Amino acid sequence: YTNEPTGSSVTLGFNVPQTGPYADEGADELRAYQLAVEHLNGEGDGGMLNTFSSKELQGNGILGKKVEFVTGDTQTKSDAARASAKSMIEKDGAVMITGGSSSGVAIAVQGLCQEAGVIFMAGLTHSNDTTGKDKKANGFRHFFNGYMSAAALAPVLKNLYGTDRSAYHLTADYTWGWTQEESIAAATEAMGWNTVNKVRTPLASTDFSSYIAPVLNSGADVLVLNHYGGNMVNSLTNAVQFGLREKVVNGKNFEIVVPLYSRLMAKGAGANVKGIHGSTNWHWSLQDDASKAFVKSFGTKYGFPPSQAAHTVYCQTLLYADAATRAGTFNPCGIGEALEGFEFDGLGNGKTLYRAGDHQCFKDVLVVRGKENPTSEFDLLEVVEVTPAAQVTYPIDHPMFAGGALGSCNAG
Amino acid sequence: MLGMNKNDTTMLLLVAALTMLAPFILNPFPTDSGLAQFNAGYPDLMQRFVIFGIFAIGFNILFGLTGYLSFGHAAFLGVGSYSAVWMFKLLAMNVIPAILLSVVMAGVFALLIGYVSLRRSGIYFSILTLAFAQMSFNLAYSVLTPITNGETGLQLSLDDPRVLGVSQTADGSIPVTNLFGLEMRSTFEMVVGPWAFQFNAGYYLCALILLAVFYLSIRIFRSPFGLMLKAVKSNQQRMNYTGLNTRPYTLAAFVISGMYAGLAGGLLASMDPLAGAERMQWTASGEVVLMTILGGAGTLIGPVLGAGFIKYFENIFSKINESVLHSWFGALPDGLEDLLVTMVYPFVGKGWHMTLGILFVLVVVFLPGGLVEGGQRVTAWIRSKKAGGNKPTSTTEPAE
Amino acid sequence: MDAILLQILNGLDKGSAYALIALGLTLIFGTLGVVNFAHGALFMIGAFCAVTLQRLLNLSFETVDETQTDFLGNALKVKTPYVEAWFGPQMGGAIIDWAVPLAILFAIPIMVFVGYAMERGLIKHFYKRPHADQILVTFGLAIVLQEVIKYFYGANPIQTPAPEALSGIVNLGAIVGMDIVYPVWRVVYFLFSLLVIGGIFSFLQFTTFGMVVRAGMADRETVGLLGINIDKRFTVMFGIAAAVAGLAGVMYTPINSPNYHMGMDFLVLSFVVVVVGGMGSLPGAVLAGFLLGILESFASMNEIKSIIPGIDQIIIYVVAIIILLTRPRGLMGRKGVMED
Amino acid sequence: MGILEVKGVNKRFGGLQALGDVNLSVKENSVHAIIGPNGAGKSTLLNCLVGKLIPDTGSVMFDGQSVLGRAPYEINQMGISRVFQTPEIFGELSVMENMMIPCFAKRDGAFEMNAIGSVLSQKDIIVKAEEMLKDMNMADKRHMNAASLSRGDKRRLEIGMCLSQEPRLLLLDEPTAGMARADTNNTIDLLKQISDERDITIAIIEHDMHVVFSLADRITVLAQGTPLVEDEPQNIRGNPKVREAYLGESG
Amino acid sequence: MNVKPNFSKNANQATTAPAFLSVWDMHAYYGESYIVQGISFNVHEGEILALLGRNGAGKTSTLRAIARMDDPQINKGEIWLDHQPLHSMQSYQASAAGLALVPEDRSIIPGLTVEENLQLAQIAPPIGWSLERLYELFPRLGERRKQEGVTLSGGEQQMLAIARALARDIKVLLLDEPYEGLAPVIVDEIERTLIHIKEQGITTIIVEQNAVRALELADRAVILDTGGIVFDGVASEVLENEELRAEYLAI
Ligand SMILES: Nc1ncnc2c1ncn2[C@@H]1O[C@H](COP(=O)(O)OP(=O)(O)OP(=O)(O)O)[C@@H](O)[C@H]1O
Ligand SMILES: Nc1ncnc2c1ncn2[C@@H]1O[C@H](COP(=O)(O)OP(=O)(O)OP(=O)(O)O)[C@@H](O)[C@H]1O
Ligand SMILES: [Mg+2]
Ligand SMILES: [Mg+2]
Repeated sequence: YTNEPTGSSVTLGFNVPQTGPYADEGADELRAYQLAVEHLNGEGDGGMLNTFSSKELQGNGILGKKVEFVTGDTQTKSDAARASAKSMIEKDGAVMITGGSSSGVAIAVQGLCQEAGVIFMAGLTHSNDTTGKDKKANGFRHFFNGYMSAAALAPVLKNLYGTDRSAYHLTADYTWGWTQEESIAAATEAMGWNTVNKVRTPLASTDFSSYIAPVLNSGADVLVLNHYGGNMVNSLTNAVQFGLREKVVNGKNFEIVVPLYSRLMAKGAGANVKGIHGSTNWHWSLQDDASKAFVKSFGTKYGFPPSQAAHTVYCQTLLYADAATRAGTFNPCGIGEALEGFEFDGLGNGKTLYRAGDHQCFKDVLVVRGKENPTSEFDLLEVVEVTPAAQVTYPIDHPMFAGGALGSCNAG
Repeated sequence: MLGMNKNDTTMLLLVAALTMLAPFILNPFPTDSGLAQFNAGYPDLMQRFVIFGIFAIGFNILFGLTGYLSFGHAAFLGVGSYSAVWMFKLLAMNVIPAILLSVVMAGVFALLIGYVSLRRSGIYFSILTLAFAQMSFNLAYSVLTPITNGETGLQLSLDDPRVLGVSQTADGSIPVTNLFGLEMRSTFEMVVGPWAFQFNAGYYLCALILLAVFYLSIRIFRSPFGLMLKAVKSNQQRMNYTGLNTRPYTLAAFVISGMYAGLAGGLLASMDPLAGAERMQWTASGEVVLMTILGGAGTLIGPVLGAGFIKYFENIFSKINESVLHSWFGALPDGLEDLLVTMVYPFVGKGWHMTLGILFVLVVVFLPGGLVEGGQRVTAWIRSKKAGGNKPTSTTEPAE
Repeated sequence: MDAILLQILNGLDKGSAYALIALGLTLIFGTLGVVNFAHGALFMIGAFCAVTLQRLLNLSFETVDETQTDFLGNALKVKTPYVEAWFGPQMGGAIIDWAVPLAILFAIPIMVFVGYAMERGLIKHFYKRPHADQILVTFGLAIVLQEVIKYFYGANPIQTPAPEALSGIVNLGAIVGMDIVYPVWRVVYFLFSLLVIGGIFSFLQFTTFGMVVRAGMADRETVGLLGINIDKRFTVMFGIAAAVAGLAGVMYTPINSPNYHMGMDFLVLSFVVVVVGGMGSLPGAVLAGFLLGILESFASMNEIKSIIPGIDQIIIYVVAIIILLTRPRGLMGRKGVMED
Repeated sequence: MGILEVKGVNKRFGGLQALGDVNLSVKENSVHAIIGPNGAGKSTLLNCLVGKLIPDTGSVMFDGQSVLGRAPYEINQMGISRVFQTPEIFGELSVMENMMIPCFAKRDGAFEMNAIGSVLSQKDIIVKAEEMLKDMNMADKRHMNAASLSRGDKRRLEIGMCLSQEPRLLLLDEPTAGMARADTNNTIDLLKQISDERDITIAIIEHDMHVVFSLADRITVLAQGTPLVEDEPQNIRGNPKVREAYLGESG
Repeated sequence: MNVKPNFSKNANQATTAPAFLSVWDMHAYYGESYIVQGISFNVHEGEILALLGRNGAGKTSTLRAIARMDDPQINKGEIWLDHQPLHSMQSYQASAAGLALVPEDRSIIPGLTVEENLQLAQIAPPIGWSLERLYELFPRLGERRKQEGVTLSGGEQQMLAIARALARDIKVLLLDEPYEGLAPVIVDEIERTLIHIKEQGITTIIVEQNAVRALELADRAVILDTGGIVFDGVASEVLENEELRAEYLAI
């Protein structure tokens, strides 16, 4: 199979954005990767290795081989990301590629890994397509997705804002935005909300004022921002500037929802996030043993708490190592088999299942809210609800995930 | 030879030697040494070197000869890539039809855009081409998603309705691009002691095409047509009053260089069947401008050098991370090691842009003619060394 | 009706940002003839002047609060800004709150210096070089500046709010009996840009400075023959342009959180605005800024998007193409400037 | 009926009537000089002939065909070639290349996509260009960049470029201005020779009376945009109106 | 033939007055090409010096070097104007020291009106003739004051270039082919002006192809050939010396 490790070490490829708008998220991912490698090689305090339900990993590398890694820059462009991944495979002999901070890149690299015959452990990717129409046998996603965000958020929104609401969507005009918009609209409509309008905003927008202004007179009383990263920071800031939060429409307080939250971005939006709900994959304030262990080793090493992206990629590295150990090989097909249907706990999200049919993880999803009185610069979000995995699980043939096929594993 | 003068023939032979031996030349360091990081002799990067070389050569035919600075050439690269991928999806995995279609489609686009844009000159022309390319990019990213698959980029899938060939192979994978059965990704690896050299089919296809189009560009530069293009750059007014119609000349140059871009796009997709919208973004157009100027606009070989330079930094420097640095300086005392690492780190890995930016500035300040001038200075210096260095430095011959 | 008025207002406001950014660019690009790809970087540096001032004002000392814990479970270190300690929480808080407007004062000398250093150190060698070389050197410079900012401030956007007093909304329609609410800060931005634009206009209109610089760009040699030290004036012009770019950046921070690549985001757009306005024409650049701003706002209206899907993605470019094809030198361009 | 017939041409620049009802007829194979005070409209008239300017009213016929509304390159292809008042040459190209370009235009027409053949293989063009350079006394400067020629040389080069096209009508705007006396005389000889030997009609604008009176068969005096007189050279010299308005005491 | 005069820094021909403008062993280059090859000459206050020579002899280059233009660069040599070292100045400083050049291509600044072109000359001190006075000398310019300078006719541009030099308070006027393109009446007019200027004590160097005319006006003459001086003496001497005239001036 491709890049079978022959020496005393095994090389993993960490492919994250190091330049461009997501560079900070990428940097945080890299930190987590380094931590994971340390832990796998038996250095440091072991982190979540100690809480992980599978006890195969001994701190002696993977299958006795020392873990080494190479890093690359995706630039958040599918082309550059593929070039970087290819160089890891062709030049450095990486057996696994992982990382990324956007769905477009994840899907592009996943396709590449499928063709090249290595495993892809996706980083931060939230589009339904990654494990929907673009799923691949060699690719695995630990992160949640648009549908799951919607499923987790809907009941909370219902409790908070009632069933008689009119929602206005602003959506980043590319695949991820669309799948999230579709998911949220479907979930909120199912509980009785009415969708007033869905407006697509150009990716390159920096000033959303001309999209926000019409919201004022649209009759909507909830604004859903299907934006991520810099787009989210700006659209939220603009929405607050226009006084949407103080508005009363149809006798109800106007509300804003940001379905996908990230703490790093929440920081960019500053005080504007206060009281605004959204969902997230993981948050450092979780109090289970696994999360605490992870925050401790990360925080001690770097001086600040990890982001959800860091958590995800740390888990992905451990899961890969564990699967290889259980399978007794680095062969992607063996590892794929070991991951498919694998159930585990102790990685910070409660009991989790790597579903065999689409390689999507199913686990608890957090609904969070921007904190009113943060005590520190990291303390921006508070968890309001941990939605159990069962509630966000969908059938494998759900129409939002239709099309495409997993195919069969490729070992190169 | 081949209707070229001696200098041009030497240059072509040099380029031929360099491309054919690239797997050796680009892999000078033993695989397990610390410096292996600087090896660039793996298929993907070698392919990129020659493909972007082709792109830049084509760009130079327009810019270097006529002086028309297009800021939207990436659009043609993108069109080429999309055409090729669609060809793989619908027709066959053979690269020949894909490449042909990409050249033709890029040519058609270039004809349309060029016809309109060439009504203006100077900066107005640049902005027109930029506007067209940005429009293509924005649409490809959003509204045209059914054709372009938006952000993710157009990829092959398991259910492509391929007319000649199968949708998926027996083992359930997507078939790979090939040239009459020769798989583009097939690589022969030669291990010599601590060195490993990779010979990749796709790379050699690209390299041969590069040689062909490089030869073509030499011919164009030396042809009456090329002379007319230089004249356009020098004085359009005189051209017109000499009875020459400048529009067809500039348009022909525009279309030719658009087709070069399309060819590059088609080759990119043939090596790795993905066509991303970012290929059309202004930054991509800007990149080829930078490549050409950096190497030396208007020179034959410059653009290829510029392309190699930028791609090298993008792919090699971005991969140097902190632990690599520690392994390099590991032998030094701890304090010194840390100091060196902290000093170097901002310029590699996530800081590779910084190094590139600094080098841009240095090159244009000290080598006004681009890298080619650097090369000339070095050869001149070597020659003067050889000659004993006792020649007077200033030429004192009168002008007449 | 209200919706249309609101979009016009919005367009004016967007346009004022475009006009202000283009104004600085056209001083260098349209007037000095230097294709300045580092202009976006100057805008970005201006914005980061505001961020820096905010950080400086927020410089804090730490006290340990045993009653609370941080994320690792240790006692929480509470930070108190020095200004609050010195001037009392009331006054100190107010100073911090006014960081962005205060940054204007802070930014002007810095930007003038940056412009000066850039021109003396690098650009002055490039007036006579081909535009292509100018592109390469200024692009390289832009990357370096951007990376330096990234190194110190990271890649994420940084929130820099407007002062409390200026961050609410105001009902502009109240006078005419309509309900048109608009953020106060955006109104401030609009007025500010008018002020700067007016100031630059009158400086160049009512002094010979503008004429000399224009002449110097067309023919440096001859201007030198007439006893004028044109280099000095070019430097001054560069300093002014950098200051204008920087001010545009400072004032923009509350509208959108600054990040290190905001300059690149605006770069293409500002070139389009300047060229559509016409090379060498200040009024042209301003007019084009407002025009594109308003059209962009209209294009983002749902009524229009539903007729032509995706129009808001490309409106700027469509308008640019139409204008450049119907008017050979943009809206008000001068003949012979960068036409070859 | 002359080869060039200008009838009732008017041209205004804003408030200025640069050309007012100009009628002019140039006989085939003659040398026709246009003289007149500065700003009389001589260059403007020439611009109207080659398509650089379009007259407000009036007609310009060359060999029975109207030139109005045609692009400059079309007019040139009809057989009108022009030397400018300030030399227009290809500054970045060598003198030899400068000379070859009009030869190509003559041989191949307005556009020829000859992108593969080498310039050096175009023997006929090279021979022709070289001959012309010799005629112009510039053969030793063939490798120089045209931009670094002295001004007199630039002018000679431009004249050579126009001649190499073998035009039927050659328009010269102060061709000998700034030329050394020796070269002026050479140029006069050359122009005489071609107008005699080949079928070239010449219209010349010149302030150097030596040149005008050595060459011209007929002279038109233009003043304030209108023809003052048109006559044989000897009559012009004696015309008191012309002396006063133009020649001055030294004329 | 090389009639280089025996020349030393302080040696002067016939006249006894100290040199006002003095060029000493000046060598100038355009990049690599060596054009002005070590020339020395003196001009006295209030004198008119004619600088003559064939096309490409280096006349323009000499004037440009004295005016401290960017090209050609002086590698070696000194230039002194009224005890000020011009060789260590930039062109704007030389201009402030009282030097003015009327360039051969006139260098009218595009985009500026006639009046602005003149105003530009009066921004930096020292300021010379007032605009009114200049318009009096060249009424044509007064009529065209709002017109863009470069759209003037060739002769009008020449007037503007001369007027622009006079708009500054000058000690030395360098004229590069000032009569070129001017109607004979205007040439007479300018000649009178030059004499008038001379009466006011202004020193002039004039480069002119119409050698006879220049020599009649000038006190002294310098003849250049391929970048070196071949004659330096009294102007009338040249007119009398058949050999010189034939060899270098072809008259
Ligand atoms: N584009 C223009 N706009 C305004 N006026 C113009 C323009 N072009 C020429 N003129 C004016 O028209 C008149 C005629 O100009 P023209 O160049 O034809 O003169 P000319 O006879 O060639 O003079 P000269 O002998 O000095 O070259 C001049 O007064 C000139 O100022
Ligand atoms: N920019 C330049 N670069 C290189 N060589 C130049 C340049 N300008 C002029 N020369 C050369 O310098 C020499 C002298 O030129 P210059 O213009 O001084 O002559 P001139 O005496 O003024 O001639 P003319 O009477 O034709 O104006 C010529 O051989 C010319 O080719
Ligand atoms: Mg004229
Ligand atoms: Mg000269």
